[in-house]
Amino acid sequence: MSIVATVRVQTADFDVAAEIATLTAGRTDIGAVVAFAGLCRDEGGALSALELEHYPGMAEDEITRIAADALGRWPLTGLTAIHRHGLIHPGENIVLVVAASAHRCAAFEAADFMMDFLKTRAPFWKKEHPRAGGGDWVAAKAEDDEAGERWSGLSAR
Amino acid sequence: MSIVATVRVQTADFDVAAEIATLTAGRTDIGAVVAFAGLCRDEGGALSALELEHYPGMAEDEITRIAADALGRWPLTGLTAIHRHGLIHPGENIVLVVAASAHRCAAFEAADFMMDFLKTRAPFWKKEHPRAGGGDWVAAKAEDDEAGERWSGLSAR
Amino acid sequence: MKLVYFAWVRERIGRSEEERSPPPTVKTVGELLGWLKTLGEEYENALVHPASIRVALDRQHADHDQPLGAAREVALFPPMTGG
Amino acid sequence: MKLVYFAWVRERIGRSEEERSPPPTVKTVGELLGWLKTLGEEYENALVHPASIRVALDRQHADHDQPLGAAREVALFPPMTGG
Repeated sequence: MSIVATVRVQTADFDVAAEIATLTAGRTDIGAVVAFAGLCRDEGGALSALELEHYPGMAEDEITRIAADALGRWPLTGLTAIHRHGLIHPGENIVLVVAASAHRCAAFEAADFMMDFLKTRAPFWKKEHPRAGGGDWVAAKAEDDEAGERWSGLSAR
Repeated sequence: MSIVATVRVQTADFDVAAEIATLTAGRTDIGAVVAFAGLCRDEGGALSALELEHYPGMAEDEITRIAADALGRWPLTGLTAIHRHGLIHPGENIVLVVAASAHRCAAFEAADFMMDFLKTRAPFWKKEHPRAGGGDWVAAKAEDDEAGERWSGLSAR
Repeated sequence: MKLVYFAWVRERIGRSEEERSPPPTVKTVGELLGWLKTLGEEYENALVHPASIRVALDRQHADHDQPLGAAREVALFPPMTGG
Repeated sequence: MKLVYFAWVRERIGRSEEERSPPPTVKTVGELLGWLKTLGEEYENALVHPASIRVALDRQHADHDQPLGAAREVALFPPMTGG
């Protein structure tokens, strides 16, 4: 059974429940669903919005490659990744990953893996719009690269 | 700010979207929400239902203790755990954990931790009702106990 | 004390709860299991492998070497399989 | 070849895309960055730390020592900060 991941890059918000329902509807072989939603924080009130720039075309392609990698590493029954772009305000959704599997570990690890690689390989860039005015590009974090590296050479539990 | 976990033991199904919304509504300090749902599998068509017996009173108390432990280990902004009991059919929900935090690792690890301890310490017992008739109590798995042990002495990342 | 049983412990003993007054020599969880095992065939069947029986005192997990103390509700059950 | 720029690389160069024909001596990603840096102040500003510039050839990540080959679209951007 070959599973194809659902990948979307969009300005619109997503519906976590609908995405979970799409992966599980009518199935009786799923034991675990892990949904990860990444949200925009206001950094203690300092941030008025995030602007997410992306590389159209490559963003979808790269997320699809990351998802194919996850599908090869873990026995998933379904995998969905949605990344928003454009202006996003505090409290709003940025990114969603839903992983479904017969087993809990596979679902947890695949969702965690997807997020590590969405952060370090998907072509998106965040610009902060502070409430005080101005705007700065968010610097990439060395800890995110390290998180990505923890999967190299690792096979699924 | 002292966070109190939401714990429910019930026969009714739960609504993942509503539980996520309850943890995130009106907040701008949440960067990550991890929702784990455990579902009943039909084991390749062999299973007609699971019967979940629980220890009323202790089930709620023990899950509350596990949740308090998680809240002490990770900087969470909210934590919800719901465990169903009674007769559950393949494809239906059994258990839900939702963990919200400013940071991704905390949300992932807390949800994973909650599930490990719900399996090994919360007083629930599964009886399988095979399609072929009869019924057998599910045996506890040594691997679940080992999964619980991986958190001993571990502090949050 | 009130004894409560769950899952196959409940099924083998044939009841879900009962009142019992163990003799004063029964001081720990392990000693209680040993004494219950002498109460008849159904108890012997349920407690044939005492190490696999989990016990809660007043709704908190307890080790077999733990004193019963003033526990009012003692629960016996197999290893948990929730989640 | 079509060059496309994102985030602060785009802002510093002052455009989001352009057509360029590098000389035949420019064979790798790294050599392309070195050549672009000579095209004016805005390019020098954008590429002042070439090691921090990520490159994609036809929408796939490429290392700096990778040959440009027949790539039609070459993208330059800072390290990604999505997720």
